[in-house]
Amino acid sequence: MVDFLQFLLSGITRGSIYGLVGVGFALIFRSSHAINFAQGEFVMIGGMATVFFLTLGLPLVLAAAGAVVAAALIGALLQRLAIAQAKNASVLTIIIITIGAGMMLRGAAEIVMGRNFHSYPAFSGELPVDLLGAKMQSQSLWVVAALVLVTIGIHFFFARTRLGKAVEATFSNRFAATVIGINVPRILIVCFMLSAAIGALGGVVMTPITLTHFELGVPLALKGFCAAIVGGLTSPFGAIIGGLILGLSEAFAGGYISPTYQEAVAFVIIIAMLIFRPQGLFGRRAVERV
Amino acid sequence: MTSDTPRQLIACAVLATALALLPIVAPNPYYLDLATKACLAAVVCIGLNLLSGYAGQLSLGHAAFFGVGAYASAILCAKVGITPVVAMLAGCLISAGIAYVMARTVLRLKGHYLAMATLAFGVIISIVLNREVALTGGPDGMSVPRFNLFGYRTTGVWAGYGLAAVALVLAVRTAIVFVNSRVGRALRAIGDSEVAAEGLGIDIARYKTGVFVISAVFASVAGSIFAHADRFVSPAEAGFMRSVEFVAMIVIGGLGSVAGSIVGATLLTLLPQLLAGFDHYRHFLTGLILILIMIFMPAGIVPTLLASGRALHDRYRPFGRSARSVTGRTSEG
Amino acid sequence: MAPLLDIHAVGVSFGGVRALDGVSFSTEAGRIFSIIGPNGAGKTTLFNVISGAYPAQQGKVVIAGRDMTTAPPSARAALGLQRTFQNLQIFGTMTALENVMVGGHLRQRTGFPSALLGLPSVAAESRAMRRRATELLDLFDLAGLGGAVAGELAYGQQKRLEIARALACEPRILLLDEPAAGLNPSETEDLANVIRRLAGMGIAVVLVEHDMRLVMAISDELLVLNFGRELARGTPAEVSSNPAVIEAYLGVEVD
Amino acid sequence: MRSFLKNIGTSVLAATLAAGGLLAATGASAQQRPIRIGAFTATTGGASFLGDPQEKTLRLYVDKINKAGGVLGRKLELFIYDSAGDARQAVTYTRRLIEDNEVDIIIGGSATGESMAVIPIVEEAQIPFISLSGGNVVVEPVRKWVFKTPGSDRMAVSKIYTDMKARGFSKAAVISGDGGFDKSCQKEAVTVAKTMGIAIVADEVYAQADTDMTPQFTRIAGAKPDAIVGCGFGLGGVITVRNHRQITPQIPLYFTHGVGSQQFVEGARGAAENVRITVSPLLVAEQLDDSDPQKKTLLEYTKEYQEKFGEKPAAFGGFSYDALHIALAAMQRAGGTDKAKVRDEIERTKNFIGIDGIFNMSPTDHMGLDFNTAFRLTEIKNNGWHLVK
Repeated sequence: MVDFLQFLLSGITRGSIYGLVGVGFALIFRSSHAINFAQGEFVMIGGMATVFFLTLGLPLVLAAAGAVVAAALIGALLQRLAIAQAKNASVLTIIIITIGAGMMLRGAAEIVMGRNFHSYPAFSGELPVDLLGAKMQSQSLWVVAALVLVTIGIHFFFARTRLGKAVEATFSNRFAATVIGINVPRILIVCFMLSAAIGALGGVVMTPITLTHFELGVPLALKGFCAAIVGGLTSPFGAIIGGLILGLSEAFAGGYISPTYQEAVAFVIIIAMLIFRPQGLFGRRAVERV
Repeated sequence: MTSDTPRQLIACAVLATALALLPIVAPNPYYLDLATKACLAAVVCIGLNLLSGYAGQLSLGHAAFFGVGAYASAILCAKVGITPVVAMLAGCLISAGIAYVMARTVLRLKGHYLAMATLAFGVIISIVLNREVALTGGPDGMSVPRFNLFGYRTTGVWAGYGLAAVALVLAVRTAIVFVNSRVGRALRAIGDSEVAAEGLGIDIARYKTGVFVISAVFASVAGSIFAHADRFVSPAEAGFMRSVEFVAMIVIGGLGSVAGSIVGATLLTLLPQLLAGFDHYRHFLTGLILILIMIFMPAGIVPTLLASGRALHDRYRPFGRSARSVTGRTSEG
Repeated sequence: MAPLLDIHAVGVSFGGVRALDGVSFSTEAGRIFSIIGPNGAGKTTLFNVISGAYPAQQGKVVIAGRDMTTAPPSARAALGLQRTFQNLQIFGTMTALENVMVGGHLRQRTGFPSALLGLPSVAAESRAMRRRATELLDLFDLAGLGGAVAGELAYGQQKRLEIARALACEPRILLLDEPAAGLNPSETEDLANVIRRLAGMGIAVVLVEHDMRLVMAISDELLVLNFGRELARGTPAEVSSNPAVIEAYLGVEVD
Repeated sequence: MRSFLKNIGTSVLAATLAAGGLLAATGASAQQRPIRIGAFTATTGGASFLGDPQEKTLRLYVDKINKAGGVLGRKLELFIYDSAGDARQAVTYTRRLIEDNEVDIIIGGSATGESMAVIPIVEEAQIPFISLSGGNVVVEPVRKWVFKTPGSDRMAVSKIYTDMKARGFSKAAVISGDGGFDKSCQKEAVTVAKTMGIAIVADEVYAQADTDMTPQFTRIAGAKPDAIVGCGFGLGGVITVRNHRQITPQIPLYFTHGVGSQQFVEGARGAAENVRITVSPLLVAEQLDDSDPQKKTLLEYTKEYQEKFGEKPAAFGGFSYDALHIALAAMQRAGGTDKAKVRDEIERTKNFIGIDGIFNMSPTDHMGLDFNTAFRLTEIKNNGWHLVK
């Protein structure tokens, strides 16, 4: 029973991390039908920039906020200076631009922060929290809290704000959105900023657990991308649920079956999903118009 | 790409001559090693380009087929003692079989499903190669015997280069003939408009499956040759990052262009060597170069250069051809 | 003998909206059959059901005596059914000639193995197809444009190219979706001649068209759709004198 | 094509020279050709925690030796490439070093796999190669041109089991990552246990990029071992000790030298307390007896590295220190850079006092470290390294 609880906690922690990484993929895919291969680097930047600001002597709250803002700005710059510059670019061209951007961000982190890993103390102390005999790092609660915050925030954004509704309209029909006066290029920038900021927020809260390193983004992005796929690729909520499903599956498969192939669990789930439910858990079936 | 087949076959002969002359002009075997790797990457890219550039499907796991070919050769030659050519064919069969099953499963669906399936499958293959230590040597990889043909043992970097060059010429020739055949035209039609292609009687799922299997076999052959050329294979060859690199090569060189595949493969094979002296700045510069190429040549290097060449040549045609979108919808009117 | 194309009581709904409801008709070789009706009446949906782009949820689609209700478009094409598209679906990155060559897909044989090996038969077949495609281009006033990238042709040329492509596999049934849209009167006149000639060759032409003058001039039979249902059917003369049609449609459309 | 390749060659060479800060050295043109040291390390990629300090150490000492006048009156010229731990790139760079840079010796291979990949090439080219990787397979069987400096995992694991038996433990659990470094250690941990009478009750693996190993530790807790052996490095090592502190703090944890750096202790943020680590004496240099022959070398290396890079050297940096100095000493004895002579002299290395231990090579032993000096058992106390005596 304690084991079960322990695996559950592990799964939730992992899942929340994957979810926080995955949301950004879904947001960008939703707005531009491109896979943003720099998403993992936004997460890395979140942790790295916090470390950087902390060494400048800023208090944690400011350092974290600074990191999120910095990432959002980088997201905007990526959209504006690179993606928007490639005129009439196909989706694949945009994907390669994001790959290039990911390398540049990795390279920038390598130049500024070196090749060592970095971390900072957990927000509420390093002592593990005891939960009915199972133990979790207190920082996991912060990760879960961030995920909840992002979920509520996204819901509010899409349901209540004009900007969110404009994003929705752009997703449904980019041409129609232009016709009714939505500034589509601005919407794309907003989506990149939003996914960069959410990724960075993930990075900020997970770094005390995962630590950070200039090459951390790549493996995280792969898992986050899987989370987004399981969630249907176009749905931010789907990505969050997808992340939790992956995290829990990994923890339970690793715990009860064998950790040897734990890493493969996410990908086996994707294949199973493609066979049985190809549109993802929350994806919409593409409607073909002739 | 017009269907001016003889002219393209002449280009093919020129390529073969250049590849044959390279060992004579190359200052030393290091350049042959690079040329070998560029040729093999180009073989993978030509196959991948048939899939992405012509049929409009994306694969994020093509390195896995390269890995299957490489390990099939490595394991069958080193542990079973099978002759390399047979091992290579076995690798092709395994790759083709996997590709066929995958395509049959997901290609009935429209959208990015092949990308997702290949991603998942590719990572699983690399994990298996990593974990099955007894068979594959695990993360440290395994050594591969020399290539031998009819009992004649080959030595050194020359042999690896020879095999790779022959494979590239064959791949180019095959791709050119293929693209300009009924099958190739059907695939390009699918890339442009699936609805219209289907209406003309083209069995889309069958054609996509066929081209996916072919592209897997191209990658597998390249992998087998690689195993003998380097005489060593490691799971990184099948990894996700390698798959992404192959996609980057064809997009940068030019989708739907055989020459683009070669240019992209060569460029991205040489780039790390060119930037090797820049130490900490290497990653940053590589990323910057990729972005700049994509901004200034969004259709890829070869199509962009061809288009500007044509624009100079023919003032009456103001627009170059734009890149195909990956889903292949070009809506007009 | 069974009719070449027999549509029997087909029905389709999109999310609760009846786009087609119990529509039936049949037509024969050499006849020009037109489907008219206001926007949203279900004309293009009917085309999509016939060509196989959507499955019919009710009813049957019988082509050349075979029930093809659930068959994919490629199987219907194999029985000699071809179509053009309202919003043009030419292969934009291929040349005009190649477009027509693809049109002859079903009349060629090369499969994957011989295409990969580059057997001499492959090139021979391509040459033969190129000759036929060139003839078709000539027939549609596209002579000399064979090497042009299809996406860069003028609109009217693209429309003609699409018909030429559809003819390349020698269809028995040809569905034309608003072929006159965007054409000027003299081009429309040429189009009328082309369609008459196609019928003369023994093709069953099925036409969806808004241009009433054209429809009335060339059709052997008309089907009027309204809200997904048959409103009237008959010769142009019968239909144009049908009070229901005049009230629902012609009264508004014809000047 | 030719001029194209030539351009590549020259531009790369120029970049390499500039980056190595070696253009200054070309002033002494009257002298003989510089001694060319070739190297490839995994400065990025999964094994970057091993390769980065190795690269820094090589640059540091090539510079330093050049300032002091070089070797045999000749300057050193360093050609160094980042293999990213990837066998394919290691092969290409090795060819480049041999054929294009025409180096006199090759040092490198942070990971066992990339070292194995280049062995056929160096054997064929007949050039001495000193590997920086831990796996025994690199020098077993002995190959004519291949040497290595790191102590082997077998020694490290034996040392751990000796201590465990002294503390009365008989059941061990192993936890390792899925990379080559971890795998090699894990294999030895399982094999050596049999001969030393230790029962392995759990053998858990995590993916190198994994962010959480609590399921593995939960399973280990269920197996009730007396102690846990960690085979990992870099981030995985830090997460391992942090999850150990979280789930099984009551079970003693041992680690091999993969975590032998001060960054590990800092990254663990307290979780490394009481962990016992077999590591080269580098991290406990001050605590060695003054009579210890290595003490002076260790303190010097620590000081010089820290002055240049602002951080304490990691244990792996010592591997390339040893490799470079063994190679240069051999060249000095050989009186030049004749490859066959240098190889013979490397094989004759006796009583070489290095960072990783005291080397005595022979035709049957191309590593030359002995069990007593190669690794020391240390324990983390108050975020510092303490020699267990």
